[in-house]
Amino acid sequence: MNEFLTEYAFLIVPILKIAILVLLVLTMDAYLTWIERKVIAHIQARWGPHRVGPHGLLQPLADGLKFIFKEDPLPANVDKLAYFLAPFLTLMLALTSLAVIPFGPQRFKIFGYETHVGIADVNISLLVLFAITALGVYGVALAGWASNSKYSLLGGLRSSAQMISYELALTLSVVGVLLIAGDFSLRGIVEHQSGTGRGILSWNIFPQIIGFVCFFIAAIAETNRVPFDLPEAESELVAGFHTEYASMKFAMFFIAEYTSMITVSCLATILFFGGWLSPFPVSWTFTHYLPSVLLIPFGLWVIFDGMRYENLLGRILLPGVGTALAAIGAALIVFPMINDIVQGPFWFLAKVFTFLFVYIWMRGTLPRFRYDQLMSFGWKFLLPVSIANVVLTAVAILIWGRLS
Amino acid sequence: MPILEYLWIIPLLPLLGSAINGLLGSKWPNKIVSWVALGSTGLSFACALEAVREFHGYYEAHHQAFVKPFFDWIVAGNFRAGFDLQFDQLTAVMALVVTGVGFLIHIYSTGYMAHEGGYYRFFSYLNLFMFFMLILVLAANFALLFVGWEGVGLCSYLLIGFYFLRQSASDAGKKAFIVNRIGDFGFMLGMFLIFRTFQSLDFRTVFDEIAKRNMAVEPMGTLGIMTAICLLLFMGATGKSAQIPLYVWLPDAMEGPTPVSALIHAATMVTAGVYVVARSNLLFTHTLTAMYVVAIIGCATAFFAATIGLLQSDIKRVLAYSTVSQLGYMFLACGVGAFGAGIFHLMTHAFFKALLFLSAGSVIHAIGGEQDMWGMGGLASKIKVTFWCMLAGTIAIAGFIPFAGFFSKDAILFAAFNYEYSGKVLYGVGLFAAILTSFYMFRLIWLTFFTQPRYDEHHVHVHESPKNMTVPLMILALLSLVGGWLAAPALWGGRNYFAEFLAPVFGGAKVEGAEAHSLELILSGVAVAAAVVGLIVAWRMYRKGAKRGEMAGAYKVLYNKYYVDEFYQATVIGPLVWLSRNLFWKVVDAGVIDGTVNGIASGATAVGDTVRHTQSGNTRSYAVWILVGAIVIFAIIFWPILHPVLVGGVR
Amino acid sequence: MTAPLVIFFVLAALAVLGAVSLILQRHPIHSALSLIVVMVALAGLYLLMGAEFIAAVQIIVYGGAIMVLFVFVIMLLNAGEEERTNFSKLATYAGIPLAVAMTGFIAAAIARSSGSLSPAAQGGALTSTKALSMLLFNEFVYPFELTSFLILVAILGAIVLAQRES
Amino acid sequence: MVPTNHYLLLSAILFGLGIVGFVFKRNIITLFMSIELMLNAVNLAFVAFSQSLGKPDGEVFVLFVIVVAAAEAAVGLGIIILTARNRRSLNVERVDLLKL
Repeated sequence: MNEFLTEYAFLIVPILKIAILVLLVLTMDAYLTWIERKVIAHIQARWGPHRVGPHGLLQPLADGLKFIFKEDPLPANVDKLAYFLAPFLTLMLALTSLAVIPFGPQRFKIFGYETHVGIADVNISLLVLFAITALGVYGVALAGWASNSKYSLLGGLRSSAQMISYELALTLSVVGVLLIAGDFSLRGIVEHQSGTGRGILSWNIFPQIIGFVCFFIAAIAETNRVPFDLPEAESELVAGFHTEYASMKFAMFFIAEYTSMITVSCLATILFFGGWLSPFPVSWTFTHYLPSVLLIPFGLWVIFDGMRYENLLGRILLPGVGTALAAIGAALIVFPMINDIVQGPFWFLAKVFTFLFVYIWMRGTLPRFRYDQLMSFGWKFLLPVSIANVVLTAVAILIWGRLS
Repeated sequence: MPILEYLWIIPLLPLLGSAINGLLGSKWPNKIVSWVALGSTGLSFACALEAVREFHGYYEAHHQAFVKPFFDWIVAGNFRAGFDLQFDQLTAVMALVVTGVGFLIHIYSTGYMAHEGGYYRFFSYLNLFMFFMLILVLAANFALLFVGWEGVGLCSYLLIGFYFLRQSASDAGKKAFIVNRIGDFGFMLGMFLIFRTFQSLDFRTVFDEIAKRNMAVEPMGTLGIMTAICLLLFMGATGKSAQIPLYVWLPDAMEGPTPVSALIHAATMVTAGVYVVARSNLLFTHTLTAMYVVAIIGCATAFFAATIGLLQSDIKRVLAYSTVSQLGYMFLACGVGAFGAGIFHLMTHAFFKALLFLSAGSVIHAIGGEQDMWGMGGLASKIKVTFWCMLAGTIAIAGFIPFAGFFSKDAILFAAFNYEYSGKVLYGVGLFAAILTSFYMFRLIWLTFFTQPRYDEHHVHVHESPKNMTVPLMILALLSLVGGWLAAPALWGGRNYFAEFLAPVFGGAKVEGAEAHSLELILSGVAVAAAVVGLIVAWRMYRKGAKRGEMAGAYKVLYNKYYVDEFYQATVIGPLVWLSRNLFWKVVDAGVIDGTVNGIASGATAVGDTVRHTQSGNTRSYAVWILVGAIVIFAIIFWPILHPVLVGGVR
Repeated sequence: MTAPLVIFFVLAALAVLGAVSLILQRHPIHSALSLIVVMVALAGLYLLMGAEFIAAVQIIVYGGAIMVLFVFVIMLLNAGEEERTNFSKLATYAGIPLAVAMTGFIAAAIARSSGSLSPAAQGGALTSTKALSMLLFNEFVYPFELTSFLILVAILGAIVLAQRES
Repeated sequence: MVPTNHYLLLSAILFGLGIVGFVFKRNIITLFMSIELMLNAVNLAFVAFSQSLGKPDGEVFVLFVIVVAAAEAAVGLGIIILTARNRRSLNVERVDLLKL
């Protein structure tokens, strides 16, 4: 048994990792919807979902079930191939793009097969990422065209145009970072940001603030999120390119959208905010206890909160979860070795969730662009600015190299 | 500076004058134009004189002609025709005659042409003619000589047709040109033959070759290579120098302005043929046949033209025929081997014939354009200078002692008398021609200057010509008086300076024996007697200014120039025109050439009509065509690689 | 049968299949999709040869830009199934043989000529992106600038062509 | 290791298929796609050569080819749009007036 594992580790380990990652990401997507609804509800002074389970925590499950059991109507004389291909393509690409993202610094051995936190470690991972995002257009375009409906077609056209336009800005805004790091691999970029151990000061956000702004805006546009969600502008196009899609196919688009949100957040984190690096200087060891310091009180609060519910769920589940969290927090203090392992992913997730929150926040806040505004903004403002950023960075690096 | 080293200046000056006048003259007043023309010609005359002086020293040193190649003109294989200029005694004489007489005639023209249109054009042509004529005489090889040869032909065409608005003038120009072409054809063949024989066209090389191979003199009646060459060259000479049978163009050439007739058709161009014969005397002396032919043709022409000249009524035509006949004398001289005498006569003739023409021009100018002698008469008292000058010329040409004509003509007749092949006959005919010459010349004098006027004196106000016309006349009169004295002493046993001067050039030719003075004195006496006879006959017939005689018999034949033009018209021109129209135009041109062209055109149309279907505009077809092309190119490029593969595939 | 060889054959088969279906498909969209498959397969081959940058550019530019443009235009013009007209007799009859001949020629030339070539490397980034860029910006800088000019002209031309004259 | 000939032959095959497509497709856009296919085949050959020779020049050429292809696509598609607008057809066999 064991030698079998060791022999085929190169095959088994990646599969395992992929499985875990996909599972995690899907759950995250599901609960992201919950978080989104909650946050927006609170922004709009509502309660949001709170019937299904405590705080509506089981709402995502219910939605998932609904998606699965819903009827899947096929519109009249659609182009079947494209119609079916589109959602699969979209989801596939969205998930694939996660494959090249490193979540942590450590390298560790399983079955004698050395690996790291993250699926694949390609030395041109950034290029790969962009390549995949570039292909993402087809999903939308095909979906819009295939479903043989005016709304969908317009939505598809719009979104494909929008994606092409903002892809340029997205790519160019990153070039600055590339110039600084001199490396295509995300891992390399992150490690470059660790710098001289001065923590947050050596992150790319400071030299590349313009680049970051451009990147973030372009990223939002790429993911078709508010305020760039014209492809699915309900008021004009019902639901844009996925008007004609229902049940699981619609769910795929849905999941793909949230997955790409996560991907983009990860990318922003890695490129500009030092990935898994802690914002504090390396010399400060006590900050390592931050995770437990956060977890234990949270767990305790969850236990306490569960008391208020009369039903079984509230009595058993929440306290259980709470104790689990508190236990983990305690364990981290007890076993510093585990604590060290956790550090990277902790900071990474923290930053990612911050970005996701910002996403949702913006959706709750900003109105939608008009199409012409969108285009002129993308071509006449974003693109020139990012190009200027590239030039500036290049010149700065040149001068810096001369000085030192 | 030694002008010999820069010999090209002599011809270049007239060319410059021609270019300046031709390109810019149209805007200039006559004065500037004439100054440019005169300046260039006069300078070139001065240069010629200087060149002669220098050549004298040069000859003392080297005892050979001065030849200097300036640049290559044609070089092909072993053929080289360079822009090489030569200067020797013969050239000296010719150059002086051309530039000197030309200069005088230029001066004259400034007066004569003063009121004509196209003043600048006239002088441009005239200078151009000077240029080509100098090239002709200075050339050191046949090729370059031929350039001058054709050039003077061109200028003569241009100047004959100067009044191109007149049908007859342009016709005469064309006639001159075409007749000359016939001669030039022979001349070119001669050149080719020379090159084929001697692998060169340079005079010196050719003549040295003859000496080196010490070629035998081809006896009478045989047609060897030399004979062929010489006859062909002489054919060209007959064309240019208006000998039988190609003399017909010269009388018509009188359509041109009188100075042109004087310069081109009396003094210089028409003597080019004589010059060529004299220049290639080494060739001629190696073939008795050709010499004999030359002599006979010359003699015949001298007589024939003189007879025609008897009854012409147009003053210029009389002179034209006399020119032809005098040229005949020159050829007679060359034919009998007295090249020196021929050149001598050429020179003297240049003087007095130019004089006669200019005087005639002066007369015409005086009575307002009238050329018919039957419309003149009694002018002697009115235009004295012209009269005396013309009289001098007449006496000279008639051959009275001590005028130039006497000495030269006498030398010629004497040489003819001594010629071994039927020399006496030639002499007799020549002598008779001399009588005729004297006759028609005095007839001209009488009809023009004596007898009662036959023109309307109320309308025509006869007036003497201006100075710039009369002065050249006087100079020429003087020349035609003294011009002959160079050879005078030979008569009483002295030295013939002229012959001795030219001896180096005609070394091959025998210098006419100065032994039998008694005989020569007798002959000259006979010649003078002949002139007197002519004078008396003319005086008897025309002193009362007889009416225009009734046309009958021989008289009529003579008056109509033996109907030679009509004869040519019937035998040559008519058939030629008929052939051209019916065969070359209607069949060859319209049928074959146009047919071919149209056929090609229609063929192209047909092909295009079929091919255009490939231009269907269908992209797929285009794609296939591209593919075909690609395959072809591919196959060509990779043939070495593909060949084994394909063959292997086949095997 | 080493792993790279297997990968090569898989990708090659994919590419050929894509090309064939590009020809056989009647609808432009499907042709476009087939072409995209070809391009992705080629990108995989580039990766196999160790030309990572080219592979990425292949997908980003070809797959992400050019083909999107095609699909976009197809959607814009709402192109339907192509009608199988046969107005060009030439193409109908001579097309296949000629194409086969051409391919055969090229194949033959390769078979004969390229025995000297060493087998292509794979995996280990034989030409790093750095070397590529060095070459591009030193030796080929003028062609590079020319291409930028070409792009500019192309943009202008496209605008001029596509705008409705009003 | 994969022999270079494999790559070259593959590129030859793809090129030939491109030719066939170019000759046999009627839709202008598909024609363009066939051209792109040929270009890709050439690119493949380029990369194969540059790899087997160990020089990056070939890859530079590939970059240029891609740029040219992009420009060509831009202009070509513009023309196609115009043609479709004026001729109401994308069939090259119906667009044969050699003018718009």
